[in-house]
Amino acid sequence: MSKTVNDFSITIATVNGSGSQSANNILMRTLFRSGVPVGGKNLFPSNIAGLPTWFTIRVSEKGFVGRRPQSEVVVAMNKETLLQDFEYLKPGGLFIYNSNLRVEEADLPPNVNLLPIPFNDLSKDVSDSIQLKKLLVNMIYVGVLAELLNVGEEVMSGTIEHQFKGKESVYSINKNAVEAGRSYVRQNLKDYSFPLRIESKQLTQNKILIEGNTAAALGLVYAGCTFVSWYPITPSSSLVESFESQCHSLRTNEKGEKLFSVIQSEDELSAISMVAGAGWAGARAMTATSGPGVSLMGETIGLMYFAEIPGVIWDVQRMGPSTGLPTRTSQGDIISAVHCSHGDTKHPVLFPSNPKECFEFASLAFDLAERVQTPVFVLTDLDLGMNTWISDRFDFPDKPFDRGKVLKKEDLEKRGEFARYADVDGDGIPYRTLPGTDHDLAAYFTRGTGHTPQAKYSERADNYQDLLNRLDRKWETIKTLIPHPLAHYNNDAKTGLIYFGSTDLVIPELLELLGDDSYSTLRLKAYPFHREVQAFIEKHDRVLVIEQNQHGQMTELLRSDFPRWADKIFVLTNCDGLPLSPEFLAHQLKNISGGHNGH
Amino acid sequence: MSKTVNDFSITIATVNGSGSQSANNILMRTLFRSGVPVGGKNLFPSNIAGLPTWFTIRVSEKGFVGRRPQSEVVVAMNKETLLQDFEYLKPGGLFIYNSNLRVEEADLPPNVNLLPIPFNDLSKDVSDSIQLKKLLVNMIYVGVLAELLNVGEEVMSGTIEHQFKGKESVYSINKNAVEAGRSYVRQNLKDYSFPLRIESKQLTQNKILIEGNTAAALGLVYAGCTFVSWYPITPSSSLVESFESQCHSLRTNEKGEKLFSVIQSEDELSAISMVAGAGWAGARAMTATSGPGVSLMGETIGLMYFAEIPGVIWDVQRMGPSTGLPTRTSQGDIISAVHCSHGDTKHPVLFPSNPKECFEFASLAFDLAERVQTPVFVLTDLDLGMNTWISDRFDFPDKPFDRGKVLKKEDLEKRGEFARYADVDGDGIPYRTLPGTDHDLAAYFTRGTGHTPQAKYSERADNYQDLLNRLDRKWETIKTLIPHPLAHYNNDAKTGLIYFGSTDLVIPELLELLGDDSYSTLRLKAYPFHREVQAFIEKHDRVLVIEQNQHGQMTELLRSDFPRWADKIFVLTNCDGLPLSPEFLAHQLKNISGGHNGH
Amino acid sequence: MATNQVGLERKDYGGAKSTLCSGCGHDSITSHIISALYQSSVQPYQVAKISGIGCSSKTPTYFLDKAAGFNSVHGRMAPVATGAKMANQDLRIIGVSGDGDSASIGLGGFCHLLRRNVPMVYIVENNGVYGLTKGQFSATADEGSRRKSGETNHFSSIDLCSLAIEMGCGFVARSFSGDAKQMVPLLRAALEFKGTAFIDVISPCVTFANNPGSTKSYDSVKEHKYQLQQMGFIEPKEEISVDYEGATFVEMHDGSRLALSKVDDKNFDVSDELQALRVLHQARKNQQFVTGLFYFNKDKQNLLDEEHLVARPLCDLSEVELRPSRDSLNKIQDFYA
Amino acid sequence: MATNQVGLERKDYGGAKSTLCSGCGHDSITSHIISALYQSSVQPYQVAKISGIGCSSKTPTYFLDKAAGFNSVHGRMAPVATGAKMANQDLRIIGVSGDGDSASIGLGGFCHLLRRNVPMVYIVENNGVYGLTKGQFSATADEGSRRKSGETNHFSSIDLCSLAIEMGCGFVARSFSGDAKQMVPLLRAALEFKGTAFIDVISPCVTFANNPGSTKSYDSVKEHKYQLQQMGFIEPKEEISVDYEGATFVEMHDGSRLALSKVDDKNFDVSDELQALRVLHQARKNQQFVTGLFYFNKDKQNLLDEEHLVARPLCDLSEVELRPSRDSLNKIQDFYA
Ligand SMILES: Cc1ncc(C[n+]2csc(CCOP(=O)(O)OP(=O)(O)O)c2C)c(N)n1
Ligand SMILES: Cc1ncc(C[n+]2csc(CCOP(=O)(O)OP(=O)(O)O)c2C)c(N)n1
Ligand code: SF4
Ligand code: SF4
Ligand SMILES: [Mg+2]
Ligand SMILES: [Mg+2]
Repeated sequence: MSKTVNDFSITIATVNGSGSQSANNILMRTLFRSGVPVGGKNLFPSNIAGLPTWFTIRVSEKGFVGRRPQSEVVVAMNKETLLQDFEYLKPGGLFIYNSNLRVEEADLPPNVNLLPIPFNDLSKDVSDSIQLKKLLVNMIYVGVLAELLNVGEEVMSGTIEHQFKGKESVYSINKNAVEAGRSYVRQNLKDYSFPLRIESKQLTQNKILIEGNTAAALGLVYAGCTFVSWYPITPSSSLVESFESQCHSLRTNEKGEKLFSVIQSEDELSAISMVAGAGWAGARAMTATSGPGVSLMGETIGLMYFAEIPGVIWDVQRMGPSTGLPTRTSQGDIISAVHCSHGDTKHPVLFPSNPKECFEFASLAFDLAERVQTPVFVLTDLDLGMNTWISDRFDFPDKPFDRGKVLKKEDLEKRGEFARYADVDGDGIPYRTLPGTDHDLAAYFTRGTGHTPQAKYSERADNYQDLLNRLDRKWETIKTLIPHPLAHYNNDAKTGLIYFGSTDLVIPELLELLGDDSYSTLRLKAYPFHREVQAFIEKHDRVLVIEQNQHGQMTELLRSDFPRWADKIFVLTNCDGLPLSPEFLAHQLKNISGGHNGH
Repeated sequence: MSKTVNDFSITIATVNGSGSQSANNILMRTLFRSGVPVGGKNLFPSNIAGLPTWFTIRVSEKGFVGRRPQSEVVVAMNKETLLQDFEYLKPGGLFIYNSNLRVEEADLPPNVNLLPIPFNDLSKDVSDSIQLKKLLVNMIYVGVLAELLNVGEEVMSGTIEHQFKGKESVYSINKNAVEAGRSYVRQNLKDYSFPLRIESKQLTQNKILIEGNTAAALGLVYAGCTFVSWYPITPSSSLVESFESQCHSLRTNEKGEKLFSVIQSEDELSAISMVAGAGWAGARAMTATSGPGVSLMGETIGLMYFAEIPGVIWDVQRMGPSTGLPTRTSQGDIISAVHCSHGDTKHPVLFPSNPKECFEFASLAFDLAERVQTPVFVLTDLDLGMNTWISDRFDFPDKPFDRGKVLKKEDLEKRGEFARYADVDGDGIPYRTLPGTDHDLAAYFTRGTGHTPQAKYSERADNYQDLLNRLDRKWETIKTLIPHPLAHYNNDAKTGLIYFGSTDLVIPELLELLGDDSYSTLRLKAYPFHREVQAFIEKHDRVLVIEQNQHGQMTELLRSDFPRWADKIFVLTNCDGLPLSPEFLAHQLKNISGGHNGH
Repeated sequence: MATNQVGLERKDYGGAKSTLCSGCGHDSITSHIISALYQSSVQPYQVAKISGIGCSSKTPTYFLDKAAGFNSVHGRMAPVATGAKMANQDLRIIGVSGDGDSASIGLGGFCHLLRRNVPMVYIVENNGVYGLTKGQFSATADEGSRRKSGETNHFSSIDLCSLAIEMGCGFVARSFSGDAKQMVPLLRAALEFKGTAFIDVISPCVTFANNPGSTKSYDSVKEHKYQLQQMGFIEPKEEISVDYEGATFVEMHDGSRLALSKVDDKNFDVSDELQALRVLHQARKNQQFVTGLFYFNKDKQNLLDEEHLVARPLCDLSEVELRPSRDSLNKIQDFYA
Repeated sequence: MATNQVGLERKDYGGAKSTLCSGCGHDSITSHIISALYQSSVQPYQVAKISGIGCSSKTPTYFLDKAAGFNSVHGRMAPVATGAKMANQDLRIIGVSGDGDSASIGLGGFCHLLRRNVPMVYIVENNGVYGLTKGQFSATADEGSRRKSGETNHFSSIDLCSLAIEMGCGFVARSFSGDAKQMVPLLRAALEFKGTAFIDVISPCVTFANNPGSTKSYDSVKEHKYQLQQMGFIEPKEEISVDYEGATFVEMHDGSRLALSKVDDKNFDVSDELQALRVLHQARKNQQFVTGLFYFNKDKQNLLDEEHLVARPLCDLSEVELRPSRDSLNKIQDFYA
């Protein structure tokens, strides 16, 4: 039987809180360091410990690391789900299980390749502490897999060392556990023909393996974000927590003074209101949250829109409606973000598609927010935010911050006049001063009620209409400041695929699966839509929008913004909380091509 | 100079909190009782006392009582705005002002017909109390106008009596004030040719003069609403306050026990959450609010949607964004209502167009909410809610309440099984039991997280997808339960006008102003859109949607729900906080017909 | 098998299997609730279990699955419970919340529910952290308490009991998840109290707040425990047994009594709110963990008294009672004619 | 024309013309604020005025129009002020709110701001009603107080001062809009306090709550007034004059002092929070209207101490300080390679 080399996936079934997470990461990073592209999908429950978790590592020389519903190899460590775990196994695949879980071969499905391994017994030789043994069992299956896959010793131990930098004892005991697994294989499975093999390559140079939330946190550090107020919520918490820990090393001066402030607020209403206060006072301020938080922030976000206060809201989307599935992914907050708050509000929204863009869009979001003086949303999702993605290395941002139209004392001196809400430049964006500016012209009054260009209270119909019209002009200006979409035209393609966000991960594979050249593609990076989006739609007989939500929210926006072509805009949604599977999409697309129109 | 009879408007400029409000109402109701259709528009500031207020009474035999920007007669009682008040005067109109305000004729614009009247002096003869005189001045101008308009004595005093039922002294002093005004005219303006006259008619039989909020409050009483939780906000407060006072007489038993409960909550988050709790427990529960409140209710409304809990949210819209203009009208909360909350939520929304529908839609909203087990929005606005409208009398609702699919002990007995979220009937609507039901099958667990048809917690992708799909089936059922739109086809019309809500008031006049038959009309009564809406759009070369908001929110919904015809759906918006003016609309429409397409 | 006065066994008061971490204080509280309901022979169908969001708020799934339950949204247990009680005053409401749920996002609703004195049992399972989001400090974390991550809390903590007294609550107690002897009688009394009975239960989070330096760890709680009273519950017609020698008694609205045998503070008087505040403030200063019934006053009007509702639950009324006559509608409209 | 130490006249501290009802207590408070700012020679541009929504929250427009102002949304003054202060610690923040704004919709934010001890002056213009929405009861309406409409409040009222003490606030006072002599020195002291200085000012609503039966009417307030101390403000280097004979003094962080001449309670001690609570609770019971400085403690860490920020305001930092080196980014990425 010939081995599959560098193109397979392995699913490991454990319980959460058992330490398997770090073991899985070590295995994944080891494969990555062998020079082969990898990706990890962690399917975890919405509780803290003791419930089933499935971790899938995908390996692909082509860099196809989207989710695979089924794997060539499954490692079953959780008795509770042992039978369910077979759902994750490809026909003809190999099912490794912990034989110490006291399972009767007889109870397992017939004609499946089984490989029982007594993991608990193996852990005995590594430690006597029950606590430790529980943890080390995980490193033992890592060792077993490494040996079976024929992973090099040194890259493995290199990774372990890197993981436990400075913790010598932890390092060695983990190494021993891995060794125990390896030697078990050497002794007992000498001639065993394991179906998969890793061959080291050079395909991951200049790449990193990172979670979107970590990338976003770094982006915020380098974007000069100084104030964060947040209320914990999965899957956004790790974004703020890693921002804070990065800042402790990168943003603390020699005197130990902080050049940043992170305040855990009492709820999301206060979080966004602190951001409004800080943005008003001139700091680069942001909050991170998920759907339920956005639903609570509406009133203050409307105030920021209307009083023209910059701020960034980073929404790591999870599956709604309501509390929904807090540990599953979705793109379901698009309309809530775009139209957050009552009474004719609209907000720019950015859609990063990978860790590198998470890093870059942090700067982009603040430049945009301060340039146009409005709240800016960044929408990622649990898949991009919390799963581990392979990414190009980030470029150092040497472009200076764009702090927008802020008038300092000297400027006021020169100008001799200042009207907070006057459209001086005709782009709909007014000038502002910051509180504390030492000049008689500087002070103005900010409010969420009707006002004149001089920021005086007014209920006059004409003042109000002028104000709303200026905000519309500002919206047009925003369209010129947002990132261009990424279009790939395929000359004789009649159908265009539009997608955005984490969906990007599966597109190359999808196109290969579709086989023919009958598609052009366009990746949206922002709302409002850039005119290139219109051009793309115009150019094709029909356009399919791939969305990870139930009602095709982006499609709704496209249809209402491009009514002239709405009749050729169709939607293709997947909304079960799992990261997209390229096979599934390909299947759907073929259906649609065969008639069904997705209206 | 010939007099204009029964077709004019009068604007009275005063300061708020000065008692002019009740005086204006007495005058208006007197004209109404003379058998001529009238309408009142009160333009008041967002404060409590001392700021300018303009009240316009429009009289029209044809029943055209939409807002007129300018009036044939202006009565200026507020020195602060005396010059601004001329903006409200038609060219050639008559400007009556209080000559005791010490204004120099010279300061007033030239070639305007002026009629100075010493109102303060006149008040001296009616009372000595300074307090009282301040108030009575208002009744004096009422008397002056009544006499000039030639309004009958008895109908006038009848109205005053009706206003101050049971308060003999108040009645007589007010009557005297009116008389003072009248006699001044008889003595000093004997041969003065006043341009306007009232002739009594029989055109207001079976009509009433009422505010939409009062009508809604009555509707809720007769709809069996038993629980209201609210947080005060203009322009919705008077809705709940009149519900409560109506209930004190209509819903209190002989023992003085209440058959209703109104709780003023600490904020809107609690208001809607109490409604959720009460709806869950089986009461007909509602809250009333305005835009800012809706922005705060999003999270709980999403919970109600997903956990399938009935409730009614009555949003009396005011001008946004943010706090905006709290005392101005708007239709700006459409999208916030339809998509209230994150993660793919959708809610049915009703759009009453007049007081009668405010009354009727209260029952409709509860029947719908309990039938489909979901939160239902009713959207009115400040113009309909707080201004005084002429309306047909309300029919007594003898249809029994539709409490929806509620299983009682006996039902459970019969069925022998119960699964809270199972689609037994194929219409997407499950059955429910109420807490407290004395049967072992009754209890179930309600949550905003993923669940099985048996209401058990589940994170399984297939369970979740099934659940969302059932909610979509339910949405289709909703389309069959909402009220039909009101269509008037005009056979050879190429253009269709679509409108909704308070806009209805001006449509008859608008059509007359447009003069020709080139329009069909369709009045929307609800979202989602009934299939007749599609039929209407299909039938016309183009459709114009009249909206009182900035971005054409209904148009956005129409375009995304009817993509095939989106290219012929155009928007016509008016968004300055003032009730629609038919002239203005007619003007706009002609522009559009002349090319400009409103995209 | 032993059964209670309504013929049910203890297991009839159970619920789904817990998914909390093994050793979580919340699970002990769940079992005390089950004991109290069983011993008090509560009719399951009369109960409504309501919670917010959090590990603590998950627990209503783990007891009394014969009763309706509602796991609402984060911080909204209080208003949801208020609405449910007003819609059906016959429901016996057990509200379960967490310190994050009630002292952070739900603080406003918590305070205002107490002001209104909504008849229900209000339990906060208090561990000083946000368990379900992995252990961030909550507003009840004591000043100086340390997190597993090493971080120290410097903000003054919210003491839900003194706050409850401040808000006019008539039944204010604190207990410990590990103290069945105190909690069960306390819960049984709370179930008979016609007003809001608030119980703040310190409930260690073994995963995120059981570390040395955490003031809400099992060790710290045991070490600094200061107990006002040991308790016993006596049913309406039940004799007072000798073991209550020297105890004082407070009587619930149904005639049942809670026996308070003083322990560490011999002259503590549950009717004196200022003394209660003194004890609580001092305990906070001295980093003592004080348990007991702090304040009791059953004379305060509750929301139902205040509302003067008909005896029948609002949810049971039909158009017969709710829709006024045709005639009434005509009269009203004549006024607007 | 008289000018102060920064060369400004009193009128330089004025603002737009008030649009409140004539006689509204809020307008008097506005003028006391103007006096305090003028007398303390505050630099207008250093001040940030922040409020929520309500008649009271409108008042920042009516004073110091040389300072930045922010009339935010209902109930959010507290978090907005917190954010502004963290962004620019040099701002002297004056927060103005109402009883509805802070005790109802904003209660959570109010309590948590106090816990964090955000350096600012926090003024509640307290009339017991929602003025701007036409006079509904607020949560500070006293039990038994009557509305103009005749309705009586039966819910226990929230006493913002005892609540502030409960939340750990170090400067807690109550005054009356009509008492310039007490309010101006109080405000001047508050302006120098490095932490949250909370002042609850009873401010009659002449239009909706000045009726007989209203406990916050001018008459009722005068009638039931119980004054702890009369006050005087003494600048850092200023001599203590003889009129302060027998007074006690509390010192602010800048060395200025507030002189407290005891009036109705000779042995009241502002450093004893329990005594303060006793006084407040008794006053509430006896329907007395007590004014004065209830609690003072300047040793508590404030949010800025806690945060260990650089001296320069965060809003002034540029990429030079904020963007770590290219090298640092490489190092970090190596870790993820
Ligand atoms: C609106 C909203 N914000 C945030 C969250 C995330 N969240 C879930 S539980 C929780 C805190 C729970 O803490 P606590 O109430 O103390 O319960 P515990 O888990 O400690 O028992 C948070 C912040 C949420 N579910 N909803
Ligand atoms: C979210 C929201 N809900 C309700 C309102 C309506 N509203 C405006 S002011 C106010 C209450 C003001 O009361 P208070 O804070 O005591 O100020 P006062 O007018 O009494 O000085 C309310 C409920 C609003 N503006 N925003
Ligand atoms: S995380 Fe803490 S609170 Fe949550 S279940 Fe585990 S131990 Fe309990
Ligand atoms: S309504 Fe009351 S609070 Fe508002 S301005 Fe008038 S008097 Fe002042
Ligand atoms: Mg907790
Ligand atoms: Mg007030």
